[in-house]
Amino acid sequence: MKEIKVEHLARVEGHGAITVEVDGRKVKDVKFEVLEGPRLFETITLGKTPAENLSVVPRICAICTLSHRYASLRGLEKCLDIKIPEKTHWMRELMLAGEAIESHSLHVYLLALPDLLGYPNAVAMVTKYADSVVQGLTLKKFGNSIMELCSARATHGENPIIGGFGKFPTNEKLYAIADQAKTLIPYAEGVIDILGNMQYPTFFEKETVFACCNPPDNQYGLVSDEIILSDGKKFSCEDYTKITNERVVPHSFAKRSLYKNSPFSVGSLARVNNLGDRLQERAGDAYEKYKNARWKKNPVYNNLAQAIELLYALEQVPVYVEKLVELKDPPIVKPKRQSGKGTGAVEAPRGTLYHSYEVKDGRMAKVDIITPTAQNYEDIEKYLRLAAEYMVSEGRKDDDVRFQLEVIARAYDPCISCSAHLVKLVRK
Amino acid sequence: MNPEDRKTKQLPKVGIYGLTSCAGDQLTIVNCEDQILDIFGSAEISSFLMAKSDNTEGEIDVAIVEGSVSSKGDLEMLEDIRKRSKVLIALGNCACNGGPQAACVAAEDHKERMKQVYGDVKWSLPDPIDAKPLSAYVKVDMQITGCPIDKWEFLRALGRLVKGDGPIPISYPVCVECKYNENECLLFKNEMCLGPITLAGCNSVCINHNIPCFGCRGAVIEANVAGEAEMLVNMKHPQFPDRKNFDYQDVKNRAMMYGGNTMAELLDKAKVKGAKK
Amino acid sequence: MRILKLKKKDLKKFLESISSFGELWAPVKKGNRWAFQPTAPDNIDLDAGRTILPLKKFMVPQKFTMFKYNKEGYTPELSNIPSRIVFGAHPCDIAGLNILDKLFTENFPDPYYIERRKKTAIIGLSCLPDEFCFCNETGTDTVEEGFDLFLSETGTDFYLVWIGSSLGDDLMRMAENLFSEDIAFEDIQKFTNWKKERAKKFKVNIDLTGMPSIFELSLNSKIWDKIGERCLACGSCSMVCPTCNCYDVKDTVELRECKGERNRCWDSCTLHEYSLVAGGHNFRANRSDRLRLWYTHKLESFIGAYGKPSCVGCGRCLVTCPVDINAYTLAKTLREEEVFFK
Amino acid sequence: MIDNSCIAGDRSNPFLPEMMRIVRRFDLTSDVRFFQVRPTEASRALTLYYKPGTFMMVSNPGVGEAPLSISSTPSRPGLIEFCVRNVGHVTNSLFRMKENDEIGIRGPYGNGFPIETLKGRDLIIVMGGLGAAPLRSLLLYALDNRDDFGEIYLLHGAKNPHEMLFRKEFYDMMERDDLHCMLSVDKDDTGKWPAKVGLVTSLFKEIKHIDPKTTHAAICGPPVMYRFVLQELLKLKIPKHQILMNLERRMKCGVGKCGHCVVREVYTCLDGPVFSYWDVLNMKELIY
Ligand SMILES: Cc1cc2nc3c(=O)[nH]c(=O)nc-3n(C[C@H](O)[C@H](O)[C@H](O)COP(=O)(O)OP(=O)(O)OC[C@H]3O[C@@H](n4cnc5c(N)ncnc54)[C@H](O)[C@@H]3O)c2cc1C
Ligand code: SF4
Ligand code: SF4
Ligand code: SF4
Repeated sequence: MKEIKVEHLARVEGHGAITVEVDGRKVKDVKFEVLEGPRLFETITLGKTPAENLSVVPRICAICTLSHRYASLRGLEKCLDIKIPEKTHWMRELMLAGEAIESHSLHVYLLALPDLLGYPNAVAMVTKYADSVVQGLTLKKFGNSIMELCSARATHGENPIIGGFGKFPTNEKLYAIADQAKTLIPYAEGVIDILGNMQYPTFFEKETVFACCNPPDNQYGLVSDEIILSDGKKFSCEDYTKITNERVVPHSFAKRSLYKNSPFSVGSLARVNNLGDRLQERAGDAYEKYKNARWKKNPVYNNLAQAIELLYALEQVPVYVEKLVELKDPPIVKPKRQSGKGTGAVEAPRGTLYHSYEVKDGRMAKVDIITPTAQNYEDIEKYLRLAAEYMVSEGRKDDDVRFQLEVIARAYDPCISCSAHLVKLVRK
Repeated sequence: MNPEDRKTKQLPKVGIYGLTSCAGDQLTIVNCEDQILDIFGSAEISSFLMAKSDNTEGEIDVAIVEGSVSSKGDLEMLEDIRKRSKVLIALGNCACNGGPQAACVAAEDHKERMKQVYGDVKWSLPDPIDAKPLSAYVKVDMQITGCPIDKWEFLRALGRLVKGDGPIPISYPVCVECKYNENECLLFKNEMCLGPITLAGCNSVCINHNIPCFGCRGAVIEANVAGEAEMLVNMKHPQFPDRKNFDYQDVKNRAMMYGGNTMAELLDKAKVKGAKK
Repeated sequence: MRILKLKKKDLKKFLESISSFGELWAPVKKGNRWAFQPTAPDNIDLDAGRTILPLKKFMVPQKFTMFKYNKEGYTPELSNIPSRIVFGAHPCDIAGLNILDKLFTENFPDPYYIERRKKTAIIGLSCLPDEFCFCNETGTDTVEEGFDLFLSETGTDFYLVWIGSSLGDDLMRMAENLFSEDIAFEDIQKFTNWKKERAKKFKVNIDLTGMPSIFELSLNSKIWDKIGERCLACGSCSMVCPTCNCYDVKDTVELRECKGERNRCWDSCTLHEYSLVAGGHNFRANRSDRLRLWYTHKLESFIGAYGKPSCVGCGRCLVTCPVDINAYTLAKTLREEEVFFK
Repeated sequence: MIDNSCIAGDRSNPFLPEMMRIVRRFDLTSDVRFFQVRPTEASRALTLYYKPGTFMMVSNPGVGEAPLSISSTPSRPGLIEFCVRNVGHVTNSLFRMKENDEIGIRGPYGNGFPIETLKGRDLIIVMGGLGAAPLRSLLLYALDNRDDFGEIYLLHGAKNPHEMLFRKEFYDMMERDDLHCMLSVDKDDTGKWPAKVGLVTSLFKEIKHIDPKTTHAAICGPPVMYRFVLQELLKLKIPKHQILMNLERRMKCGVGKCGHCVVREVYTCLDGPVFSYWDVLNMKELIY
């Protein structure tokens, strides 16, 4: 018996490892492990104020910081019975678009492209693919600048607060963002073409179930109180446990989810699969151009889905800005009550993120956070197993197996640190 | 400075590592879009798991380590890094102060919290341990704190490091930058601002946006935590009779959220009136 | 000094006609306070109270580059200092500038200060005290110099305008027709009446006579320990003080090349590292020692050297220190031998 | 006032350093290194002038600036000498520099020793540790103008032989008959120390040929040294205003602007670094 091990999964956030136990030409076991220490976020804020909770939970993950913040705000504002004004709403949409641009461009250009083109990292790509690297960096920087504008800094900004924003950006700055977004659209279209025309391996393909938020009014989008599954079922986000019911496995500090006892996927590919028909404008065109049945069974297409969403987000920025510049800066809305329950769901770049809370007398009484990577875990392991079994039976070299498994794991863009913080409902 | 010297000399070897954290500090490095090529050009980045795959783990000049020690695995990795590096730098709040995961240190037993979260599980992974900053286990030569770090502070420090000089540590509180930015003090607007005891370097970004400082950069040197707590909990300001006082527990919660172990100790020493033991 | 009349309704026109000199900066509301900001003549708040930061931010900015350097050596950064008109400077603030003038233009004149001072036109404006002002006690409720123009309220529909410098005269001449010289007897009366009314409005009673001996006598007083315990060493007091001028110097270096900047930024004697020297000895390790330096410098030393305190009575430390340590409470505590800080 | 050509740097911008070249450097002790520098244009070197006891601001571009006492004497123009102890960023970076490297220099600053007043007087120079740096300047100056001074005593103490700055130079001076050169070490762990073993204060009993009324003392050393040396000098009945001490404070500018060296209304950089014991007594915070 021998082990093929990817000890430190590189170019992902946090620490992950893949272990494949092989017996001759048979795969005995495949484990996707989270090596990072547990951070126990859900116990950190118990007994503290909602403001404290809001500040600390985005620290679960640096890349999805604003998704966490948004989900947390939605959860907390339900608890405290706060209805936010329109301008606040559009600012939050804008910040989420910024995060999508940042995260997707980082992943597509700097993490996935080197894999697909056969380079160890993006800097090494510079000699032959300088354009791509520069475009990736430009887009990423643009995403960051939106996040900075909305949340006060690129990572863990504190500007979005319960009931509003500490400070709204000036219209001048908003217009500048909108203008720049328009100029970057060709970049996104370019990378969609690269990814859309690429050949992807087929040997691990298998259908799966996809879940994502179901934005109202038949729109594409990243925020909703309703969850839609590829089997057509819909749930209120308050019933998230019906989809995610988590379990803990001994080899990982991350918790995992099963829907109807089988693994499912969330993320760009899930959204584009479930809601792609709703995409408009150029993102809609790109979707139509590359739409393909294998999207339902091959996770590596996630990168293409991300690129399409990148284009979608770029197109949304001027739309949000148009709305924002018309509206006056509203004051911060004060809580109507100090006790209550509520769950917020948003689509983080990697998939559906739930923050479920109970507040009692102005202090956090229950905190439950379900991250996308936790939901994807079982599916990642499933595809890793399929791929490993095939490659081992074919007698491929260890290095080959290792590389291909890494590519699959990375395609999911697992935010391993975030899954590690994932914790179950604490019932006292 | 001797230009010839630099040409003949090999670039310093730098390794960037992450223990348990949100990876925000490493991400901040990746976020230096305009400087990333300079970073890779000014030093030999021998290891940076988050940004590249061809990593080598030999002797290095400067190790930059993010994250707190939260498992035996973290500890082994840290000890190994320390052994092969000349200078070790703690990067970010987790590495310097333990980070949010250390916020409950004094509150509850770690095993108990693990159970609360995960239920009864026998772990096949390296044992999880209570989150601590790097300095609890190894010698740390310099700290660059923040949650996340400030990109400019990091670049300034790296600029000096690759030329062989130590970074100039910041030694003043957030209030100084808050006044540079000509903000109205939030303490007079009944906000619980930790600016006076928090290490500056963020350009008082929160207060610039009317948000009180949560102390995400940890305690400033010589932080008068007792004085701050006393002010927030008990002090009346004769010039501003409307200024409101806060509950001690809330002040403590906020101070410990990012101040972790360091703040816990300082608070224990401070004997604030109205503090329930 | 030449004194002219300017109709209040002509002020805006005047400011517009001098705009070619430089960008107009004036007090603008910021939350419940004010700050000097670039602004259009329309948006000026003529009743503005003290700004958060005093005029020193124009002459010694919070942070600025002194030199750029490369392999060849240092090049001073003096060329891109902007020309500005600062409107609405109160007398105490101008008095503060006069004190900084002494420091920065005597003995090794500081070219950075001088250049900025030259390029900043100061147009003063009289004001009414609020409950924290005590410039009457420090003798800075009126100023005779340090401004280019000074506009004084008269309680009627015009300002009296003092021309304080040749630059002031130039500015006035850019819209000469707005000014008139015929000042009638009743105008003078109205002006003096207004001044009397103003004098009655001061509320802070702070007695600064004999401060040097009081400080000398209380050098080892326990009061300092009490104050030290209370001070948060946040530095705010000296940042907002019009006459605090301490600074720190830091070099930066670029990643790949041998070039960078030497920068100067405000420092404060209340901060831990202020008197720390290499090797670890700290001449003022305790907050009480540092605060004693602060206040001896404000209320004693300058009196020793120049016959008046370097405190100009603007009241900024009164509204800024979160724990109520300020020139007023300090002077009172030391004088009355009572522990003001319980 | 000294004219522009005499100072390193620029009168119109007192903060502007002038680039100078390191001509020679060698170790005085394990952590103190000796540097000789001169302006990049060699001819300019002869125009520079300074007084013993003054200091210069030394810059390493990109690292920072630090005040350093001048160890050389104006009576031997051409080279400026410094002794640098490796304690922090700037000093550490100086230790990495080699001959022909360039550093920025401006100055001289400070009042220096009142050499005009000292003319015709007896001198007692007491140095310990790095205190040798500024006092060597005075000593060499006095020796070069030997006829201007009366008796000259040099008392130099160190912890042990290899921690004594300029030990060879001073050891050679013991041969001179126009100087009472007394060297002592607290402890001799080499076993080969040719001079005294004992505290520097033990040397005072050998001071004989002076008239306290016309004697000036100059002391510089670690803080602990001052108290005991002052006692000895007072025992010798030297008037307090004739006891001169070289003091140190944190400094960022050297020209009375940055504020760090202020004690009451006194700027250590402008009004010092040389103070009399009488000044010190009147200004309780000057030494601790
Ligand atoms: C008048 C005077 C003469 C001096 N002469 C000598 C000498 O001949 N040889 C020598 O080795 N040292 C001398 N020193 C001390 C020397 O200036 C400090 O050791 C040096 O500034 C340390 O700088 P650094 O950057 O290496 O240390 P860091 O600890 O990195 O200091 C940072 C900065 O703090 C300030 N600073 C720190 N320590 C001191 C200090 N002791 N005095 C003044 N500023 C300080 C400086 O601006 C310095 O750049 C003298 C100091 C003064 C005031
Ligand atoms: S708002 Fe906070 S950081 Fe700013 S001065 Fe007040 S206490 Fe300090
Ligand atoms: S103001 Fe405080 S909470 Fe905000 S970034 Fe700075 S240190 Fe962190
Ligand atoms: S403002 Fe008050 S608390 Fe802050 S440093 Fe000054 S005296 Fe101390």
